[in-house]
Amino acid sequence: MSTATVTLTHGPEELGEVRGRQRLAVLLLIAADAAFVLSLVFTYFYLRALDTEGGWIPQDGRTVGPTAGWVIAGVAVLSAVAYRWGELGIRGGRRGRLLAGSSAALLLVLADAALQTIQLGNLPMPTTDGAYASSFIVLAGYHLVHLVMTAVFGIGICNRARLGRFSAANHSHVEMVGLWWIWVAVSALLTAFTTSFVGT
Amino acid sequence: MTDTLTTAPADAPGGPPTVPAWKRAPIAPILGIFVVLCALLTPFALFVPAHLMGDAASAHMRGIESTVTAFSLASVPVAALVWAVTIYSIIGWRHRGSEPPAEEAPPLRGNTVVQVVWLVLSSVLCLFLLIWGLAVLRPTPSAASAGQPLMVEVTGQQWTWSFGYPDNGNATADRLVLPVNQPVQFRVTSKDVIHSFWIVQMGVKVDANPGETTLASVTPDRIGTFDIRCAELCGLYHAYMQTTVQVVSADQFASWVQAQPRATS
Amino acid sequence: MVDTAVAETAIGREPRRRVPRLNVLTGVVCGLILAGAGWGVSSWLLSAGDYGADRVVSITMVCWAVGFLVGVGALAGPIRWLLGRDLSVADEHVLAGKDQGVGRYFRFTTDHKVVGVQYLVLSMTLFGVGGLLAMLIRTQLIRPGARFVSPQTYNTIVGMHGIIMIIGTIIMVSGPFGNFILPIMIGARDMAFPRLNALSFWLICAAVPVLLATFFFGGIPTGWSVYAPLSDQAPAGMDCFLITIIIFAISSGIAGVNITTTAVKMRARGMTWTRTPIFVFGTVSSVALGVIAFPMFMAAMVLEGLNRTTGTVFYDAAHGGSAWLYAHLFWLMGHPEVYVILLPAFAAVLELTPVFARKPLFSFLGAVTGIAGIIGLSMFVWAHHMFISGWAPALDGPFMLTTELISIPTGLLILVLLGTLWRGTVWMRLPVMATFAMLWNFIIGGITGIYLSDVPVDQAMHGSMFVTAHFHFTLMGGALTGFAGALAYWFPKMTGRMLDERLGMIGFWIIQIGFNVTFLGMFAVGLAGQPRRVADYPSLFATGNLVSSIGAYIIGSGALIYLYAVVHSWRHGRRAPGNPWGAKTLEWQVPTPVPLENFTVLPVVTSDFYGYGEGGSAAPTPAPRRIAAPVPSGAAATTQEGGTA
Amino acid sequence: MRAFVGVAGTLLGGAVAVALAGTVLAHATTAPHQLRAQVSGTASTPQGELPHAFLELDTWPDSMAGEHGPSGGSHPDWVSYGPASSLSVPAHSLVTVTIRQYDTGGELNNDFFGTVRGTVDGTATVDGRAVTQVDPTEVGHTFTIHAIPSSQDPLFVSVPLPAVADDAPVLDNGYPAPHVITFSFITGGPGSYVWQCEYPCGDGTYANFGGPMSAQGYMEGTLTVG
Repeated sequence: MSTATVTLTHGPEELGEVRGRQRLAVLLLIAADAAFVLSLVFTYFYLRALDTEGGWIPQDGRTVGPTAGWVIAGVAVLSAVAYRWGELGIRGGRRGRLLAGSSAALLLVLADAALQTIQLGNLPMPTTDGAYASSFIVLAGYHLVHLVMTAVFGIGICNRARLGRFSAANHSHVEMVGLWWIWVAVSALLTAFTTSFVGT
Repeated sequence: MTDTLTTAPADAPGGPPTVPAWKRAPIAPILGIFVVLCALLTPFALFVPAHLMGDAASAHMRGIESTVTAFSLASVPVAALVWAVTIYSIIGWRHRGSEPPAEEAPPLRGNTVVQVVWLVLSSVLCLFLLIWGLAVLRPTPSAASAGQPLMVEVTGQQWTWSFGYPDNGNATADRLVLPVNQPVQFRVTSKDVIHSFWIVQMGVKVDANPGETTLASVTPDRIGTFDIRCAELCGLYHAYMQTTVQVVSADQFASWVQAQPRATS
Repeated sequence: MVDTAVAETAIGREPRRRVPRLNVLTGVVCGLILAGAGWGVSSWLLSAGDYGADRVVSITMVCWAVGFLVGVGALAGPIRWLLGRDLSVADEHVLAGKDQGVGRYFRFTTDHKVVGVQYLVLSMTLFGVGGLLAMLIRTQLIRPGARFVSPQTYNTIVGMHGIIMIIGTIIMVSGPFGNFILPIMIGARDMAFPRLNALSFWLICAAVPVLLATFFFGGIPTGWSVYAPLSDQAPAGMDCFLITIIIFAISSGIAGVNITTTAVKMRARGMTWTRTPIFVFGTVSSVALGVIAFPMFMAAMVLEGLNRTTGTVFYDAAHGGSAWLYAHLFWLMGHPEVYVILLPAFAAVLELTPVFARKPLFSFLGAVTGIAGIIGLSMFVWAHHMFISGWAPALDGPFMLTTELISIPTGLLILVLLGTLWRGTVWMRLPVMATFAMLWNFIIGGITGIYLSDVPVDQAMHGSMFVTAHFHFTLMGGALTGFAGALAYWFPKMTGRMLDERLGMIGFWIIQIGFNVTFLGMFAVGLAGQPRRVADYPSLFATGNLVSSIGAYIIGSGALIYLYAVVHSWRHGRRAPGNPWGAKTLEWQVPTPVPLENFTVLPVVTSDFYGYGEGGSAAPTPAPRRIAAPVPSGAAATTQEGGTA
Repeated sequence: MRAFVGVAGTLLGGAVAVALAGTVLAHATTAPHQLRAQVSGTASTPQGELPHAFLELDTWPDSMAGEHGPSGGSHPDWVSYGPASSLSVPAHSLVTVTIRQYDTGGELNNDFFGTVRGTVDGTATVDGRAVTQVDPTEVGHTFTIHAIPSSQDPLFVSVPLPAVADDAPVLDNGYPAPHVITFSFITGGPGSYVWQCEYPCGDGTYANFGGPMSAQGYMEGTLTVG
């Protein structure tokens, strides 16, 4: 036979193993989400490059400036930094710092979501006019979706941190959400970068 | 190609050592099946696809038909080899019964020579395909130097084609008429969804995209009536988005185009 | 990250209230209630607007899906994670369907074997519906001028046949066998994320009614590729289609992450990559490719949904959009997707051929290289679907090259099959028939694919029946045949009974004969110039279409016989021993039926599983060598609370 | 024996399933009745003395009139031809079609269809006046016959139907006073053709070609010559 039998105890799975699995899974999920985001970025640049029948910019020429996008991305990066600070805290066993960091990060995400909503609610151009408007809205809108998802994870982490579920030895969920948080910040930067290219 | 397979380690005693390897089973019978399959497939490859594709009405289409024939011929030995081994394995290596056979077969875990030869051969075939394809794709010099081509505007609209002759006083027509041996350039566009402008016997096919103008050119070289079909699903009456192209002499074309209604704009 | 793996502070708590006994019925009820609410509210608020009907239909369908998932209990885990009230070990056992009998197949059950069987039944149901639609297509096309159904209905049937078969074939191998067999094959107790596993299945269950609703909202006039801007014009059925694809893409993404993680991280001790069965390679590369590919498909559908419900203009050339954008996004997924379908089926055939040839897999490295080569190249060939779109004629040459290159790794896989058969002792049982049929069909499918990769030939063939015949030869003649073989091969392990070989053989070969008749006829009319997806055709193509239709009815008969063999054997078949084929992979070494957590004692692997006829190893014993002790109650529990140790 | 019965039963079940699904789908969309052209007398044409057939159609701005019943069927707000969309005309005849056009309109997206094509001497009569083309910015609908080129005789007829002015007087039936368009074409041998409108009148959908423009029984149908 090709297998040998050892009496491995039918016992607990090692924490490190489980953590490794979760890490790979989260990275794969991020890869899938990245494929989606990059499709939207591709959409933006492709339509901008084609400029079919000069229809990229809306007819009245009004567009969104890049500044707001960078501010929104900046808040997302700040929240990722705050979360990371909390995460490093729990690595040393400091539960209070995790709670503080993740709460701050959550608040920043909610603030970012508010900013993004305000931006989307006050667009200077109609959504049905020009490929630019459509491509911009879908990128900004998906950032909002990202923020909502992150807020849900953040609520879970804050709540569990409050209940004292994490310790220095056992905080894999904090790390996993941390990976996602970093990706959201990266994709916010990507969105801001993409939408900085307005004219053709 | 088959010979290389004989280099597989022959640890099972075959015939007497005096018999050369290729005469022993399984090489000889597989070679036999291979030859028979080649003999059957070669005429098929030579005649059937080209026959099914019908009589070409342009040099381009003839190029396509010879490409199909050439590719078919090139794939005959490949298919014959794979199928010869498959057929022989069904006949020669079979074991019936409800119990698994004993594990007496040689445990071949690979053979570097076979693999390398296989890879090299498939790469060579691939290269052949590429070079052939690029050669056919290359615009023929005669078409480029034949002077001003006849411009035809092709417009797809659900679910009919319409044609305009901007060089002939904006004549318009619901079917296409072309002078023989005259290079034609089609400027293809669509008023709504994607259609695909396909002149079957001339090997012309290009999508009609809304908001874009795509180009195709051909020199019809046979007088007759040929088919235009839409090759991209375009909604309810996609199946009915078909018309004909009539290739006529230059004189007939001139009098025909005179008689057509002019565009209103 | 919201999964079971570690219940971090399960210590010292009372076993909580059991997870409510939710099942598919409560799911349907809850889905219908929420859908009704969604419909009521949205038609009250939105139906007057510009995109009213599309908005109402979309919202209703999303509400149905969410309601169904809530009702079936899919969201219990994440919500309890949010609240910090993790599932207890007892809860996890209830979720895994411990001691629940047949009812567990109708619940949100996390046991990978249950999910595998659920997937099997689902994919066969989809084949039934898709096949029925195929019969209707061929009935319409029996003779020219036939007015069996109107062009409108016909277009919908064509599109629905396409998408149902695509979904069915995507899940047909990695669903049933990737879930049931793969974890046992690698020596694991379950998938890495059992709840995600169940979620991926129930998401498809939520999507299928949405897809079928397409028929009742005007259908789709577009075929399964739903090219824009035709899809902008379609009736509300298109909204159902888009929602289906979005849900399905999420499901495939989750399943892909789960299967990949399981195979990468949970292989038994000693199972190095060179000792990992080839089926694992095929399945994992397929689903991992899907993880990247399906989000692009989803993006294309999301953009289309926005066009239809909010008036964005992504694909509308009159406002700066582009129809080519859709084609890019679609085919960036669309071509990898055919390998997502093909590779697991091919790998299953590679897996079973050594067993029946009683020989090691010929060139394991070659097989892995072939799979890797296909995966690597598949992301760079999409534009061959756009050769004649006029998109960028200058790029035709490079894409012709990449497309033709993909025949090299594919050829390597063929060599592996041939080499494995070479001088073997081929045990003529039903599973190995798939090897022979595939070698026949796939050669035809592959060679005709080479024609289509050639730009000039594609100018004659693109959009014709030739293309239809070609991809049926690869996806049906190749992949579906592989599925039939895999089903026959693993049927004893999954159901505990032997598949009726006599009926199975009859059905299988009738399918193959009918299949070749059907699609060779279709090649003929395609070469002669019949466009695909047409409801009617000139009398020129009458003969070929008649032949195809006759062949289709032969396929239908064969498929029904095979189906009867499967269903009948499942209920009344001969009891299967643990290892009826004398195979060496791990799934055959556990008892049948497989106990809840597969292995009492986890195996350690010391060599690969293809050592047939090597080192004078004795004929494998049909019975597993290790007798699994009954699972001690509570012992299984310890896996779930690792963090507390 | 048992296996035989089982297989036979499964095959029968499959056949029944296909037949049922086919019947349901086929009946779901079949047009209710066919409008046959009335033959009365003969007419002298460029192709000699031929039987003369007459066909009367209407184009309505909604579906309340015509074949969908007084309630307008499932889409009462869709524009529609009437009284039927499944037409039948005799072979080798002169067919004179009279269309009462009750609908307003606008600009064609393809001027091509502003020209009368395929009729006898290329003209149509609009309210008693012979025309060869209609202002492409004021077209209500078109009546366009085409087909798969096959062994049957080719037939392409396209007649633009001018739009009714917005301020046209309203009749007792609630519709504006129509334009009456008459044209004649000559049929060849038996065959099956389709006809449709080429004016983008399916409001609200992409290129205005969805809805009634993409559903048989509204702005398109079949024409059987035989």
